[in-house]
Amino acid sequence: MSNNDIKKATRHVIQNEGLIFEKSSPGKKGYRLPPLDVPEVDYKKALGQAAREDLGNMPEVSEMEIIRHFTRLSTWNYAIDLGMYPLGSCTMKYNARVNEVVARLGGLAEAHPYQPEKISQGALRVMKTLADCLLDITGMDAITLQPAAGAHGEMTGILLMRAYLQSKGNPRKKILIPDSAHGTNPATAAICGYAVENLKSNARGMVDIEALSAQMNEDVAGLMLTNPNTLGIFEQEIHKIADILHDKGGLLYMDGANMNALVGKTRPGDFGVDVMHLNLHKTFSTPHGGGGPGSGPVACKKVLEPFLPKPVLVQRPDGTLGFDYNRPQSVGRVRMFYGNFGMHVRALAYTMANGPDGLRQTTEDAVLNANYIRKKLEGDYDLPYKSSSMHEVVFSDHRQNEKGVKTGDIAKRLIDYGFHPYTVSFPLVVHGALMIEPTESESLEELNLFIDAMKSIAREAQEDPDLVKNAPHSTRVSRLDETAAARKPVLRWKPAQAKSAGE
Amino acid sequence: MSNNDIKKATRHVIQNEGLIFEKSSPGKKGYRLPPLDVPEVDYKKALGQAAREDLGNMPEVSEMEIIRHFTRLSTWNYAIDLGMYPLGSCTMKYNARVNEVVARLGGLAEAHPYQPEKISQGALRVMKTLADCLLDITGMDAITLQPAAGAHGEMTGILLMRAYLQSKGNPRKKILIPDSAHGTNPATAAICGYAVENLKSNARGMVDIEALSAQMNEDVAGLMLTNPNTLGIFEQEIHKIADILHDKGGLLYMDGANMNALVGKTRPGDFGVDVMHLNLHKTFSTPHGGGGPGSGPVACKKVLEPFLPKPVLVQRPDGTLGFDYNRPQSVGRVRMFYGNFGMHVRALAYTMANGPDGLRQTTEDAVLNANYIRKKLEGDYDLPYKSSSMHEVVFSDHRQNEKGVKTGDIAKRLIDYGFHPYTVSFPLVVHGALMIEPTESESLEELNLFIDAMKSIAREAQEDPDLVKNAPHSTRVSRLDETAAARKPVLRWKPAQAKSAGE
Amino acid sequence: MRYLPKSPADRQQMMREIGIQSIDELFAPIPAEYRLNRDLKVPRQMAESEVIDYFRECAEANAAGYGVFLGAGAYRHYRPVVIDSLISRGEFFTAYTPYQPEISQGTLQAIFEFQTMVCELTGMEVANASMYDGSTGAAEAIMMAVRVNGRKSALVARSVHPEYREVMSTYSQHQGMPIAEFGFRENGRVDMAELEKKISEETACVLIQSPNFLGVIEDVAAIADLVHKKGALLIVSIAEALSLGIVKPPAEADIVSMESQSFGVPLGYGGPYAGVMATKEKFVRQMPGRLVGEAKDSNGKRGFVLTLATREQHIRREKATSNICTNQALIATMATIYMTIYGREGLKELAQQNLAKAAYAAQEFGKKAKVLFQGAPRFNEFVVQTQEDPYDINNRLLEKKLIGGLPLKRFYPELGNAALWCCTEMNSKEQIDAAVKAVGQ
Amino acid sequence: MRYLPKSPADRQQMMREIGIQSIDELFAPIPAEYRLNRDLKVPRQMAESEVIDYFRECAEANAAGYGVFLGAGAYRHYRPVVIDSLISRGEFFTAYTPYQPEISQGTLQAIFEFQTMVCELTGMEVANASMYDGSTGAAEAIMMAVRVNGRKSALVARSVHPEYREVMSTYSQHQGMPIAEFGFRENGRVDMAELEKKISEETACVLIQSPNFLGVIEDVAAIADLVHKKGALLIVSIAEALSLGIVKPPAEADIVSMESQSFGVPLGYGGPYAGVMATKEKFVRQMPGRLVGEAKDSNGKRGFVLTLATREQHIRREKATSNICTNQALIATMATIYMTIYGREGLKELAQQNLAKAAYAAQEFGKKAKVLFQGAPRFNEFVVQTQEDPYDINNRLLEKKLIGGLPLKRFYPELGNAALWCCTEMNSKEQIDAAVKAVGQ
Ligand SMILES: Cc1ncc(COP(=O)(O)O)c(C=O)c1O
Ligand SMILES: Cc1ncc(COP(=O)(O)O)c(C=O)c1O
Repeated sequence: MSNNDIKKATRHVIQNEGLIFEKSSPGKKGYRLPPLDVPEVDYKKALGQAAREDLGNMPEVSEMEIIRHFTRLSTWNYAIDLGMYPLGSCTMKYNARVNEVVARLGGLAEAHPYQPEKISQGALRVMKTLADCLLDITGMDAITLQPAAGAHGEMTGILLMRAYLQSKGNPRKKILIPDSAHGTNPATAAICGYAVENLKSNARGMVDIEALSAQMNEDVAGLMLTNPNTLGIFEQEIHKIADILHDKGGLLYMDGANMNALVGKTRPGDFGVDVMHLNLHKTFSTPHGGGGPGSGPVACKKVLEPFLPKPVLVQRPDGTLGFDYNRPQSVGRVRMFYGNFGMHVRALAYTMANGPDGLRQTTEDAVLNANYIRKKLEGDYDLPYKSSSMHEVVFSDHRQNEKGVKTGDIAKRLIDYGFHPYTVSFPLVVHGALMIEPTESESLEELNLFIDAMKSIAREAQEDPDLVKNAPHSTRVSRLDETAAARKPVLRWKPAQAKSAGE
Repeated sequence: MSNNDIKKATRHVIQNEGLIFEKSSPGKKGYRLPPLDVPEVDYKKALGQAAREDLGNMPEVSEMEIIRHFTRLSTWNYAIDLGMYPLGSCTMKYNARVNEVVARLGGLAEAHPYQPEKISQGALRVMKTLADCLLDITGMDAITLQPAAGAHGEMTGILLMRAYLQSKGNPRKKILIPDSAHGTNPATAAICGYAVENLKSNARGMVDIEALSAQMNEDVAGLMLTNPNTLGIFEQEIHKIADILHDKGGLLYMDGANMNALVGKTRPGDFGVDVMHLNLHKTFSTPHGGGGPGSGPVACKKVLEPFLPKPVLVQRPDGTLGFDYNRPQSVGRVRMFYGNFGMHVRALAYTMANGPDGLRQTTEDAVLNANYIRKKLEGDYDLPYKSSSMHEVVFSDHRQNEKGVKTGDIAKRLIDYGFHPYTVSFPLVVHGALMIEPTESESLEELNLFIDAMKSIAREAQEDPDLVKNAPHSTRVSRLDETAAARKPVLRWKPAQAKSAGE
Repeated sequence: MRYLPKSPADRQQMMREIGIQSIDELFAPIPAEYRLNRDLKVPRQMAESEVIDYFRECAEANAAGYGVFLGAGAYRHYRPVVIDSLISRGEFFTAYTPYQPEISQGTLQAIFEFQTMVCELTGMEVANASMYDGSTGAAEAIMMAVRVNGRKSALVARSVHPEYREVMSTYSQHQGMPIAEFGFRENGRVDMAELEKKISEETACVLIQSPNFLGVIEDVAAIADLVHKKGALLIVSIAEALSLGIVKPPAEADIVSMESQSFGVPLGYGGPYAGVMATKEKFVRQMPGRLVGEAKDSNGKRGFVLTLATREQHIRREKATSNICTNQALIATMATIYMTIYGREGLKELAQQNLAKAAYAAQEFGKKAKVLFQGAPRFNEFVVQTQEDPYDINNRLLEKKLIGGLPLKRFYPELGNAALWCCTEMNSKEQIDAAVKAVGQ
Repeated sequence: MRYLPKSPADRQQMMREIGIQSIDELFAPIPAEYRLNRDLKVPRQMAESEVIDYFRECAEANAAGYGVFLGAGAYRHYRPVVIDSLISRGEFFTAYTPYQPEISQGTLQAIFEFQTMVCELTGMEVANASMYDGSTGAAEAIMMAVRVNGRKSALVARSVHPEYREVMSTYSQHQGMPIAEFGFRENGRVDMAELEKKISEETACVLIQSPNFLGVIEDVAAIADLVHKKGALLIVSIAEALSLGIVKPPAEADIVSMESQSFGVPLGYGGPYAGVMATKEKFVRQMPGRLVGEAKDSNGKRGFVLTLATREQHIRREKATSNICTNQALIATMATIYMTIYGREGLKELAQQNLAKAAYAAQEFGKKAKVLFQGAPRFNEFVVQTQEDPYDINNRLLEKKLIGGLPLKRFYPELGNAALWCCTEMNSKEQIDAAVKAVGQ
């Protein structure tokens, strides 16, 4: 890239690497077992019919090749450790190293889920302490740490609502979901046996109170609301919303994906939310790991507590901690064992490293960063909703469209500038959305580099639109043809492919 | 790089990063201390005159920035983990991860060198076990693990020779050193108070026996020999050499840098060597770490044992291990404490993971790889010495010189092909040397990619010499002007420089 | 706060440029009455060393250094150290879902390799990028089967992990998918007669586990015949993935739902683990979860992308195949590295060691107590029935630093004083002998 | 062997192409009588898990979880976890010496930052890329001083670490550099009178340590005056680098030789550590060891290279400034990360905590025993003289899981029952009180 506007990145020589199967050859070994200290058993005799012939194309490679293979692969990835990751709605913040260290402590990492409770008090204390922290942070009365991710938490939360309404005699039929909602919300409602009714937002990008009152009735179980919503806007009439639902016997579910805008500043439990989930892999900094694992604890008000998934963590009369399996009204289990415990450890470590002051400062910096970006870029990109932004800001590609440049193109061009793109074309209420969430983890230097990049891309979109449309130009692979890939999906390697090796 | 011959590497976008001082601003913190549990002390009162005003330009940055800073820097490095590192004489082999894990076990990593021996038996057992292994591998009688690197081991070894000769009445004046020797050899002799006399090698690249007999006399303390020598050639007349020295009361010192060619196949102690050092950071796979740390144990014959540096590790009558400080004839200490213990741990882990069979196979593969490269490239590059190669092969740039292409140019061009260069212009006996040591850690696939690259560079040297002379073309910085840098050396950042930031 | 890269001056400057005097102006949208005007009740800000001390204490309050005979869906296997050193590279663990393939090829290729290895091991044609775990994966498999053949009800073997069964009913309860169960025989295998009786034209699918929760390997082929005759789909759930090193893959199944924890994933008190779903090519568009596929870039160079997204919630919303979004990618990467390390020969050799340890232990226990479900093949788990209450036995074992088998009363009261024991390569003969001795007392 | 990336078939093919039947043909150059025809006597090839078990046993046979009051050249400070996670990146720890700057900028820039920080802390103008450790660095400093001013003999304070002094004499003995020593006074500082008596026109340099081995901070300025009057160079050796957080830098010195172990380097039973040498710009060409300097590439872009190599052995051979080649680069990188984490404010705050801990401890010990060398400032070490033999006291402390101070008999018999105690941020008040109690018994 000769482009002098690109300050943050340069091209550099990087290793190619084939598929691991293309490096395999019989007799190479990456393992060695200790000698067997019990009599050998002929597995073919022991298993008879059930015995396996061989392991087909499983690889045979040495440890050295394994280290190189995955190290080389890793160098093709972008990561928070390399730079800003402004994915709106994803809260890509710093993943502290100490969290990884404590999560790997033998006594925690090697604990078996069925080991007796009396020798599991340490693990249980971690869960209890985290639960208590999350309850004060959300302002709720009860919580479960069992859900494995946000969507899983949504399902758990909606099941709580359903069980509660059922206990009142009627589970009802519908869930209201704003048009700006994340796809997991409607998908979750469906799994829980509810019809989804769309709720449109008003000109300010918030829930349309009139529409809500009109649509709310005894058939509606409740509303799934994200607050701040996916436009980064705080639902100012939140309590009115809650009242409208409650008046008709419905419940307010809050998708807590955007809690990074609220922690320490306000509590959903105080503004009328009945049940919500948290994404520990967003707000509480547990690493995304290229797509997971996550953790989606669900917190709720007292009335919903009896329905929590079992087992429920309880303090016994003697002060020890344990699990209560005797929960007659429980919605049942949503996952085996107790959830993604390793993520609970990390989230608690994050909370302790911050403390009350750190958590508040974190929220303030996250909102400060988003508003700084908004201020600096509102001259260059169209801002469809003018309501004030919390932790993220959503622009549209309206102006760039004149030259046929779309949000997806701008995103790809950001790659050449050394950044990971923002979230593309979500929320759906904004046509051609650029959804930008910097989080608190970005320095002023990095923010300014991002702003410069966005401004210079805006210029390029006018002066040389094709440069933007054909981006990225700096990566080891150029734009990949996703449509062709979906037409004839190749989802696994087969020996035949072997020729395409080495590249 | 459009160059289609380049199979192993591609260019990819990579992050820029300034100096850490350029990211510093007052009030940013990357640390937090626990509350002090004893009374505060006003250090200015306590230290008076000796109290410090401030810490000048020491950086102030957050943990997030520190992770990014050093992660970004790391992506500018080549490493064994990324690919072949064919540096002749450096034995860049795989650094097993388990070695890093065991070296960090609390009981070893946190042991204080002065903690009582009775609570240090574990560390002492590691040193003893390693010492025993190295003694059998070298065929020697006694050993010290104190030296911190190869050159340090050389000094220790020559001091042993000197002390021994002194005890016989005359330390003598000179050390013979072949013209092919590494620079540390003569530099070491000088530190030990010896004059260096050059010994030229014969047409076969070995010690010239006639010359040796002629130069050997009662003024000569001994010979520092590298075997296999730096041409990768085994000194076949090694025992004649030893006899010539011994007949005149001299001693044979062996630089063990090339032991990777011998382990498990032959033992210096058996072929007449009196004292030698090992480079654990070469033969025994302790990581080079960008230039160190290393470890250079010195093994010797019985006659030299009394002179070993103190303290000496001994087994006490009660079977416990400990240090003997009462060594009247010792040359003294060469380092505080007991040497680079952390490297001892890694070297022992390497030895245990290999065992006798693994160590032999390792040596065989190392020699096999070097000979495979020699065979494949002798048609393309000039081979100044035809004697058979052990673990490394040395070519010259003779043929490429016609077009003005030098070994240094070929080396730089290898970078574009995704490889780290071989060792350039060493040994000095070969004009324009290309010194190539693959080690055992390279797969056939990687070796073939290297051979292809070297062949294609040989072609380029004929067809497009400037392409080679101006290499590398694929790196984030192009060739750096080392001459200018040495003329007006800038060895530290100063605030004034701050403008050059951000790039 | 040491994680925050801002100086007070930075914040001042930014506020100035935004045009505000105080940070609270940015929180004005929050109605005053809901603003929190006190510190959160969480522990005070701690130094890194204090955080570590706290968790060390917790770790020490937990069992450590015990010999463990627990399996039952979570298996203790040796974890080669390269796994953690590789997944600890920031480029893997601090990356997001690979929605931008040009700068995510590392994660994408690793997952493509994961999908391939899962197919090789399970005998299926396609596998997805992971589910939350084996239990939720089993539930999703039933939902998938219902989508595939339009029928509604499901039959689940009682020899399937009890907690998996709980999760399945939680998922299915409100989707109009009644789940019925069928039992097992003397030898621990499913009761074919009962299955035959219960299966009908309404049955969308039959779900079994093999090796099942009682440690017994099912006759998958025979079950498949029966199930397919009735036009239903067979789902095979696998909790101990390592069994596939020597146990014939359930190639006759239509869907395989597997927990891959055994492949280098820490026990971690129950999570995070990674489920995976594999099936036949023809069913792929009904599959839940992410899929990585091969693609070409504009120069025809091979690369990988997330594909068939039209199945997923962010496109299909309420009509999606599942609501899953974030999955267990890093755990799948761990498993990929583990499968690569052991590979074609190692998984077999390791599985053989597990078999041998369990066989030896079962034989020794047999001398002191009753080993149930003889006569059908087993892998590394078996059920021991004792005179004494297994909880009492286990308390005795704890004093010997041994954690005994899982008492089954809670799940199978009819088995009386029975416990499920597991032996892996981590259980030394010494431990096994000590455990047998204690049981015999 | 699991590290070797070759299959038997690979080896066969390679031998074929080379034109040999058996691998032994390649070892033909080794005379038959010297070939080893047996297995080496080393432990049998072990599984990774066995290797780890072996070293775990060794680690457990060592002290662990003790409260440590030892300093004396190796200091126990908290090591932030980011240090190991960063230097564990293969790009740092599996890279070689950065002789090829275009693909080594990471290491080079880190070392350039190290050199800069060392200058900032020590008050010198230039620093090198590292020496083996503080003791060999001190020896090299004397050799450097001799090169600088052509004089031959050296004076070393007896209050310098005894093992440093041993190393200096080992190095100097055959280079015709006689080293004489001079003593210390009541208050532990060097005896200026004796120094004045001993220093002469032959004296190339005077070497002192501050804080010295007895824990006392020297009056560097006064000593420098005296030394410089005689035309000699002053070398200041620093064993406890953290002291520079609050102690005035020895800017009056000509050469500073420092052990940087305190900066995030594990105690590791004595190594690896990293020495560093800093001096005035005008002496740089007499400096031993590697130096990183700024450079420009062909496009004028900033980069870094190894520079002034003409001082070094690979160019100058026997005329080199030193024989050092491999140094302690990775340890220097650790120290760089440590200095970056604590930085301008943290090093000061941390040093203050050390001062406070030691001051409290000294005061408490003072109530039960005699604290020597009062009246001169101290950092985190002090000498306690007791009635009882300190070895007996330490044995008693061991039972309390405390490791007491270093008995000084071996080094300074004249001090009788004296021991050198060290308190850092790692020593809790609780530990200190317990130790004092035991001493008092
Ligand atoms: C607003 C919102 N809701 C729900 C989710 C789903 O959370 P998860 O991916 O953890 O299932 C996300 C995550 O992308 C989100 O941004
Ligand atoms: C042949 C030879 N001798 C001696 C040395 C010096 O060893 P070290 O760098 O460990 O001091 C080397 C290392 O480069 C070498 O190659």
